[in-house]
Amino acid sequence: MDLLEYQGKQLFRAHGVPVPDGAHADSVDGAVQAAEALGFPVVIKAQVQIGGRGKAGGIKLAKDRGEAARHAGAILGMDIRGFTVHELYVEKASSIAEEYYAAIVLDRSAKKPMAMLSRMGGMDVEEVAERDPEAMRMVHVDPLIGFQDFHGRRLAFEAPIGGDLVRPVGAMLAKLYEVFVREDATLVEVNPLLVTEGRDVVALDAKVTIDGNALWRHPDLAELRDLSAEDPQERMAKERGLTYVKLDGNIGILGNGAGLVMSTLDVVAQAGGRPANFLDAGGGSKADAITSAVEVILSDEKVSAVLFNIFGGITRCDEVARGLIEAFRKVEPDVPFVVRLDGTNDEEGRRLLAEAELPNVHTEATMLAAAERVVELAG
Amino acid sequence: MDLLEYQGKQLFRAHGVPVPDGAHADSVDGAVQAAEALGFPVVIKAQVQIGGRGKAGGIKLAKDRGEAARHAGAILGMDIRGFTVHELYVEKASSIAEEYYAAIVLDRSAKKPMAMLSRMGGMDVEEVAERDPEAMRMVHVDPLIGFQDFHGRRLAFEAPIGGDLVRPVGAMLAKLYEVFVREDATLVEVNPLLVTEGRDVVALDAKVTIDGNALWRHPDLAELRDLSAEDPQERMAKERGLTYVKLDGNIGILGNGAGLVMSTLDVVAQAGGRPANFLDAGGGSKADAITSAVEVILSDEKVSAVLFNIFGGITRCDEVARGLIEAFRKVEPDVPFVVRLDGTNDEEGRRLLAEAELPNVHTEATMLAAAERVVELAG
Amino acid sequence: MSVLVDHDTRLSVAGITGREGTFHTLRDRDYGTNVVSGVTPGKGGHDVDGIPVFDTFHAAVAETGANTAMIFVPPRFAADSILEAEDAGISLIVAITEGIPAHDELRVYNHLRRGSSRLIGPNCPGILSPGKANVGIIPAQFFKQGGVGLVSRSGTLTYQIGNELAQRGFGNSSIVGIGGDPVPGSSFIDIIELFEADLETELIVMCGEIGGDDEERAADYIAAHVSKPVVAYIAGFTAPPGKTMGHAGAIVSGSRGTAAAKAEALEARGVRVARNPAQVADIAGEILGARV
Amino acid sequence: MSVLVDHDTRLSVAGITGREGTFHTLRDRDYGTNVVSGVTPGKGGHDVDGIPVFDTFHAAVAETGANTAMIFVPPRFAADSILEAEDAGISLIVAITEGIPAHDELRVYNHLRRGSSRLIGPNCPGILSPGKANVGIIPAQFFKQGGVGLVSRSGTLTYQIGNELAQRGFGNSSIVGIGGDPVPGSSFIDIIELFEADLETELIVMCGEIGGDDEERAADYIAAHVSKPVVAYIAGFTAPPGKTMGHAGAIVSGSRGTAAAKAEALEARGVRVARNPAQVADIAGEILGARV
Repeated sequence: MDLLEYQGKQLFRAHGVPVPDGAHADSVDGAVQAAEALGFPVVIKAQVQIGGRGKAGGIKLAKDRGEAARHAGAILGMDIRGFTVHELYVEKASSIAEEYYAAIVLDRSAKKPMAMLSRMGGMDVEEVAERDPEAMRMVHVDPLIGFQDFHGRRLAFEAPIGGDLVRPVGAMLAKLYEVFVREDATLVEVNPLLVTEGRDVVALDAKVTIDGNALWRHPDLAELRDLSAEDPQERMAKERGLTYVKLDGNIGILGNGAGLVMSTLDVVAQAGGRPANFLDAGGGSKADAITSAVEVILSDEKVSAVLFNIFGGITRCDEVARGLIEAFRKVEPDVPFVVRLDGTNDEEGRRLLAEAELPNVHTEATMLAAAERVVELAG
Repeated sequence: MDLLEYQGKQLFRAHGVPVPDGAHADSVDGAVQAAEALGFPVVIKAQVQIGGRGKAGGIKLAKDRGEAARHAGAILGMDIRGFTVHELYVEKASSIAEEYYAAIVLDRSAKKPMAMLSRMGGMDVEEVAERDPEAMRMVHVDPLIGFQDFHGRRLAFEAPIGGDLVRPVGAMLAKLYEVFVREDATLVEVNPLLVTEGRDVVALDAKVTIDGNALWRHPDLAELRDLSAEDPQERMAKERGLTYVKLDGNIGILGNGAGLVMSTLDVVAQAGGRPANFLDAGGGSKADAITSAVEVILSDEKVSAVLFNIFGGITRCDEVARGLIEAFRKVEPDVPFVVRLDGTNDEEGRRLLAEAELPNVHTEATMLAAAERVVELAG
Repeated sequence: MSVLVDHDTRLSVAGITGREGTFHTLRDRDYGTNVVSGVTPGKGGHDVDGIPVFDTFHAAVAETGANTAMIFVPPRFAADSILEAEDAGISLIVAITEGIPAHDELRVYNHLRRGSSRLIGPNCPGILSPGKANVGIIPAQFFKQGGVGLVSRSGTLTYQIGNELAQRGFGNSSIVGIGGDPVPGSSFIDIIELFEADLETELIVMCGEIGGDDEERAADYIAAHVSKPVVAYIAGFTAPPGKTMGHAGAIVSGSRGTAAAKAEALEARGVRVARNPAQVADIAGEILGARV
Repeated sequence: MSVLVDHDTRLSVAGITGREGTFHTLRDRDYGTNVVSGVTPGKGGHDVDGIPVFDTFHAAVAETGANTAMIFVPPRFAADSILEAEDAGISLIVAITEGIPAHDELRVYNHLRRGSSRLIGPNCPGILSPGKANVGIIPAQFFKQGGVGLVSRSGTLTYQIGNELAQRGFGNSSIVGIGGDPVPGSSFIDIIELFEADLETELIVMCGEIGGDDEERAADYIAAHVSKPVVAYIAGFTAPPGKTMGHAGAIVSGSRGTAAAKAEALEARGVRVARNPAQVADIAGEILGARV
């Protein structure tokens, strides 16, 4: 779950990470009022869950009331890399002496948190890291002992940054690590980490990703879930407990289990098809989950054929067949379905399907044959 | 540093450990006012840094104003095992269904914190533990992973306590562990841990020992240091950075380093002497530390002879000699001194002493000879 | 032979009294697994179809000699249950539970790694040694005893591949689902090491997917330490890249983590990589000789 | 031979630029110890009488090949410095600092125990291998090379005993001060194990004191694993019992921890216990034969 900048900065404040004063707004009037309360100059920032806001024109300096209103009006409703701007953050402008990059991330490879620091902050840090890997300093933290002062000192001395900044930057890294652990984050990123002309160290941006599996520990964060940022079909799937991802093609794909679904996508692509979406009904899918899944898949208008690929382990194929039959009764699809049922109770499932005589449903015995058939039918 | 009950309960409250309502008082009037604010019946409790208050009559139930005044008056000024009562804690009386014992302690042997629980709470828990070791349940906690729910469940099920109490007692143990770690305690003990007739679980007593080496992390606790509870000579020594312990005999002992001082005590005892006190001037003692040490030792009137046993490693014997000479100038002692100087710069030290011709100062070459001599001189 | 679970397995199940826990425990027992006990706090003294239930793993170990734990409790209690099993001295812990917070997994992983207990999962289907023991939720009916050691990050894909192998006549020494979570208790390398040492295993199949670099690391390990033939399958060549907000992920992983990078790393070290599940069985047939 | 420190020692000193740190570092170097670097954050690039100073242990290791660290920083920074040395891959860490909080020591101990670095101290005088290297504050002038391995919880008492031995003509293979803190990094057992394996050591002297049960545990270890003669001395037979407030301490330790209990445990397992420092040398003379 990606937090918006202003939400991340709320967490930062709660854990003592220094951030500039600022206020949230969702209208031009609100933004202007916030700006006047903060005092000019301010920066008006689009709040979207994606990087590259600055380049897209989503961050603007306002020196007075008129500029604030003009920028707020321009940014609200703007489309930034597929995300529509519904919210703004109005922040007191900072004097910029230096821009660093800092992050705490879960390193899956080392299975440890990793703290990162670079003197080369700013928008293109990813390229900097590729061009000059030495400029991005990284240290692993043993999660059982936690972030120690020496981790921060080492990053600071190796970056290297000015001697007067070793302590405050180290202290900020320690607090970012605290945010990372206490808030169950999988990413805490500050870019830029700002050194002001007065040599204060502040977090000018906040990118925080919270582990969705841990939201029960953070009821306050769970409430922040901004459903408006999600695709309506993805939202529909999530509400029904299904994993759904929208793609560009015309073949709807349903399977059980992430691995099998990914494999199905690959096989369809190998057969020359282009998936429109995919939906993982999960292990142990029951009939009503299958019915919901069909509804979600068909709500995408681009779908011209559907591939049902089920290998029943915990999932029972007779349950899947019943769900499919019920879905046809409710939705009455007008596109062809290719169904491959294998595994637990597969004979019973295939028998039920045959007896139901669903219109335009084709069964296949193997995954490869099913993929080829659906590509053919999708046209 | 041992906290008084009411100080420990302040920490308990801060960490969410349930305790009865109560208030601190240091006068009869204060106690009566506190009792009336809390509502009768209340318990008036002597605040001393030693166990066995109940048996000594330092804990009394008061059902009304008159009883509160009478008990407060009786307890204030009472001597409990060598500690004079200067402070009271007035606590709302609790209904008692069961009394358990709970503690978190640093187990030096396992080098881990250990959590303890027994159904057999109350004053004689130590005897219970000796008679029926199975009644005292203990689990070690890996300090890097911390107290887990299973630790509390295991203690509760093994104690065993009622099924309805497994959760609240486990939760209390988890909070006591939090006190232990967050407050740098080396002991957190609750005896009794009370189960009320309403099946609430509360800490009826609080014995908390804070690691003196960690007080810089707890400026609030450092302020609690109750010097009035310390022996005036021990306080004098502490103020001068020396370790001083008062004993029952008549030979004053000064050495450098805890091990050597303990060894000196043993050797004096083997020679038939009885130490009046001992003072560890520490490693690297300088002249002024030695002067202070002599002043502290001689402030004890029972001292009829002094043994100076120095093996100079970091400590330089010439510095020790200078300190002793200066001390004699300032204090003019009227008891004999036996001095054994060995180690770094010992020849120079012995030369300085000889030249100073201090009255009634006897030098010996070995620890054993020095011990025998001082026993002889002390009479 | 086989790895991890067999006739010596003495299984105790945390969450045995839950609906899913009871269902799969009895299913595992029906398969022949020696299920000696279960653990549900507060249900000590009860039984589940004759299987005694204890309040703690410590009691389950003391009373029933359990050496293997299966974790079936809800995600918010799972880390505690795993740590309890480890504290009680259980040497193999199989965590089926899905949805455990990543930070819980980090703590559990780094704690267990420094001790002597092995964790499989979480979020995995468990371990099946056909004909000997089934610890988890793998549908055993598709698999028979044989020489292919199968290790996989995915559940249903494992069944799919096992089934393809079975249809060509290949059985399995053991099937180990290591789970698809960001911080699994055991990696491909851990299991491949066991298969390499297992006398019954003639060929190792590893079934990976996008994300992380476990497959890449396994490729290096195989090149250096594995004498037996290894066939790999990687799912997710056409999976869309995740929408990642920050830069850190990309900086950390670089181009690692894609299916293509994984397949390339494996092939560069001489591991044959199948393009679909059926091809795994084709390649196994080429290596071992057709069995049907 | 000797244990822990010798001609292969490459020492880096945390806190080298402090008054005490500088004094003892130069003293150790004068003795012949190979002091390769020091660490003081913010003083990187400076030197102390020609010894280069770095900002981090990582840099000190990378630039000067340090394999041993001496910790001389104030107590509130000591745990961090020890952990830094360990993280930098230093295999022997000698912590002189006195007054480190017990909870810091607990975390450090339990962390290091599971890795490969060894910690001596804190609150200890260090290690001297006469004629080879001195890492710490032991006054080397009292000791010469020889066959007695000496391990002690106390500083000055060690010098006293070493001096008694020297006066009878006995030298030392190594003198190891393990420190008197509640949670020392290394125990008697750890060091006795080294002396048992050390070819130069003919006899082991252990110097204990009241508190804890390290001596009792050592007694069991010696009986089971040590072939060389061991002489013990325990200080504190007449020390007053500490004023303990709660019951937990007494319940935990029972009658353990007194000097009498320690001496009894050692003698019950065949270890001779001297009653005063001079007797240590007497007994050593009986065992090894008089040297003077």
